[in-house]
Amino acid sequence: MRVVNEKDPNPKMKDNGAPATPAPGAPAPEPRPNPLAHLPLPFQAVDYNLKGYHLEAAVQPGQVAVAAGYLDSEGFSLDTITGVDWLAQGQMEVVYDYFHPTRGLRSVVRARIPRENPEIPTISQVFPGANWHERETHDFFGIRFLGHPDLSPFLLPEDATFHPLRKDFSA
Amino acid sequence: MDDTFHGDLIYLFAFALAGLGFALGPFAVVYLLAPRQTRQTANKSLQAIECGMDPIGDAWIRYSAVYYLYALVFVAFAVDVLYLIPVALVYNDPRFAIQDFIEMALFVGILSLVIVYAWKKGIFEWKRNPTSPNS
Amino acid sequence: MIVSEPISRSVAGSAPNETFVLNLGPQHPATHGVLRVKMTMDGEYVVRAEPVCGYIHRMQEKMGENRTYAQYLPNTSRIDYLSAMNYTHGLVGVVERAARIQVPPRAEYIRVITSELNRISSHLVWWGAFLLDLGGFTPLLYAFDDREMILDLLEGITGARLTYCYYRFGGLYNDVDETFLKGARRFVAHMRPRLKMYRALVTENVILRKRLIGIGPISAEMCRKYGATGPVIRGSGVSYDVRRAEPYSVYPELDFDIPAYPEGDSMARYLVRMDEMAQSLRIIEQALDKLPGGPVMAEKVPRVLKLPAGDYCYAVEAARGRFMVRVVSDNKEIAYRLKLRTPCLSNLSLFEEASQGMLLADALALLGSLDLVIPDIDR
Amino acid sequence: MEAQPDLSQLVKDCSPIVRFGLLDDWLALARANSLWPLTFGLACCAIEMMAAGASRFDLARFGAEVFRPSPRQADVMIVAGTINKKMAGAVKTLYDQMPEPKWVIAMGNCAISGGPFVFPGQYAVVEGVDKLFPVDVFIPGCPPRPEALIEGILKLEEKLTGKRRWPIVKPE
Repeated sequence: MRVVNEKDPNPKMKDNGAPATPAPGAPAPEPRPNPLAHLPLPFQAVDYNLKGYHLEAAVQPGQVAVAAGYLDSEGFSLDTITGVDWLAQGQMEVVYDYFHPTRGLRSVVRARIPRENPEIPTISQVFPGANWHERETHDFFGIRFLGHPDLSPFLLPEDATFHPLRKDFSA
Repeated sequence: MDDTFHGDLIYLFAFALAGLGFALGPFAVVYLLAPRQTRQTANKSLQAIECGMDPIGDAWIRYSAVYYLYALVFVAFAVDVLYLIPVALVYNDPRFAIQDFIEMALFVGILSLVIVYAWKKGIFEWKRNPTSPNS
Repeated sequence: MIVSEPISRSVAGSAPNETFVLNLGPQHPATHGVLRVKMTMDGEYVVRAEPVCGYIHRMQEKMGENRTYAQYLPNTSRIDYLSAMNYTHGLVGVVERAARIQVPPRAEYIRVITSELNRISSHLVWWGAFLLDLGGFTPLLYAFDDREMILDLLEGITGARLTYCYYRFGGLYNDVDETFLKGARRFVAHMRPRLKMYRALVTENVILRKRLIGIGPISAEMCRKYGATGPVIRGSGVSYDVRRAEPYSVYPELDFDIPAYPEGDSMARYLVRMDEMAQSLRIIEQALDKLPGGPVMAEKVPRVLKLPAGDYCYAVEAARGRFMVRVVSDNKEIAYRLKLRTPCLSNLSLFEEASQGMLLADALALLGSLDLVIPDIDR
Repeated sequence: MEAQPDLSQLVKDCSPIVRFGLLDDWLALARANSLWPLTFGLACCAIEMMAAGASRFDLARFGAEVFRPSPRQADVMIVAGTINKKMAGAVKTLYDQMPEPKWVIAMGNCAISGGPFVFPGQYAVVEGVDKLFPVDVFIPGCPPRPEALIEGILKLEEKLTGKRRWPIVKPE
């Protein structure tokens, strides 16, 4: 199934707090060969010395599991899943970090979901290690991972219903 | 015959009393000297120790028979040692040293057949019951 | 001899044994902290071991969002308090990378020396505690005896025994003195024969080899699927080490190799850590020889650091594996989001799959060989 | 924060029926010299507790090196680390399951008052273990040095026997 590389519907937030992916027009550093060019994912090379990872792809929330499948077949390992609550834009961002145990590559897949009912498909069937990361992100942000085997609180008490890392959380 | 009989009777009675004293004595001392109750915050004082958590499920279930046989091997050797102690007192006649040694070796030999039986039965390897969930 | 098929079938008849749930609970000597594992057992065999975490969750990431980067420095040494230097190096690294601060070479070398000393002291605590799990009490006393030498060295320059807050953005809190340098050389000279003695005392002990060889096999594929790093992945044959994969600080200028064992069992992870201690001694020695002069603090580092908008990562090879700090900043002096990728969470996540069908005692040997620090999991 | 536990029912008198003056002193002396701590290491302070039990600082000199995993065999609960709300139930259970006479040492700032993890809007840390049950000795520090833990145990012995048998080291 080919991931259509159409433009990310929500406008690229360049002004405040947006992930400053180097816009194609900007004086991008010398074009490095994109080692994952053969993957049908919109990977862009990133300045490692500034950002700490080599490749970055902003994908649709629906294609997160597909991206994970491609990276799994490529030999990547899941580093971590980070939730970010962009309260100002009414969006939540889920950032998937991958590292490659043998080739030392670092790639990032990020997806943005609306803040009202934050839902995103799970990747725990591709990477079992993602099970706990997703439970933790659900704990802290309330992002529901569709198809996750057991979304019960991971770090918070069993009966916890609050999501502490949301920007509008008050104890 | 009379007085030695009475003497033995008193001796026996005193010995039984001492035994009883040793058995019930600590209970009395503890009841009098120990603090009456423990301070509690969640009155879980009498709960089974489960690393701070509430035990899950009931302990009265059917678990593997190997535990029972493991305990049996221990009991066999406990009895073995129990008999060896009086034997050492009785068999101390130097004239029959070899014969006593052979008898004891025979006794211990028969009892150590338990190990052979247990080994063959796979008790020491904690063999699982083949019909258990995912053996 | 009619004694052939196992007793359990002939005695137990047809009905299967019921499983019972055992709480390897928060307060347990083998969990080195407050990890709870719900073990569903069939007799002595583990049917399913489900770790339950969160009993020491201390809101490290929430605190990252309400204090400035400098105020957050002490927190980093309380996430994994056994390799506090490496964790502080993570946060300091991400801020220096984002704010493009140039760290003077002397500071970089001292950071490497102190990080490697901290790695050895962490491996010593693991070694003592792991053998405590397997029933040997004496090695703990040897390990803590040697570790006290390291703590004295680090206390001399940082003032703390465990939770150092020694690195600053752009350099160090203060320079090392002569006693530290002489003490470090004396420690390296002292530790090498000790490692040989540990090998004779413990590694070649037949009981330990029987308890560890072939126990808890973890394949490289399982490590990759769960994101395990550090001695766990190096014990499964993949020599992935952040110091080589994503070189940072002055590690490229130092010559050391990454021990890796292909077997993937608890013994392989044990040997990886023992060899790593020897490698760390080599690194310390080289770093002491190459230690340049000059300042230990970059010149004009702004007191209040505002990182340009965007997200930045910095990965560090801590004693237990890959520790990564991901900062999302929005031009303010307080991080918008601070994510801590900790190795123990991923290393523990494969325990459920790796420990199925094992004996309980072997499952504990596997748990000990993963070398977990629980606040590292719960953050 | 859940409702304050009413500590009143906690402090009722558990003293035994029969009390001999001299015997009680001897009992107190015996108990003071064989305080068996419960292995209850939670976080960073646990490592310093292990260091105190190990070869250099050696709690064995004061009879306290026998770390008992089971609460039934422990006299003193050294709370070494942060108590968070998910763990509070387990801590109370362990405290209940310890037989009387029992004492509690709160080791480290986290056990005394939540330590560095207290900030407005914190949702997970119990701010001090004395909110759960009475504490006998507080040892400040983050983490406190092993010498401080030893001083804490000596302070507890002083509380038991009423007099201090070890010299007090004055920081010069």
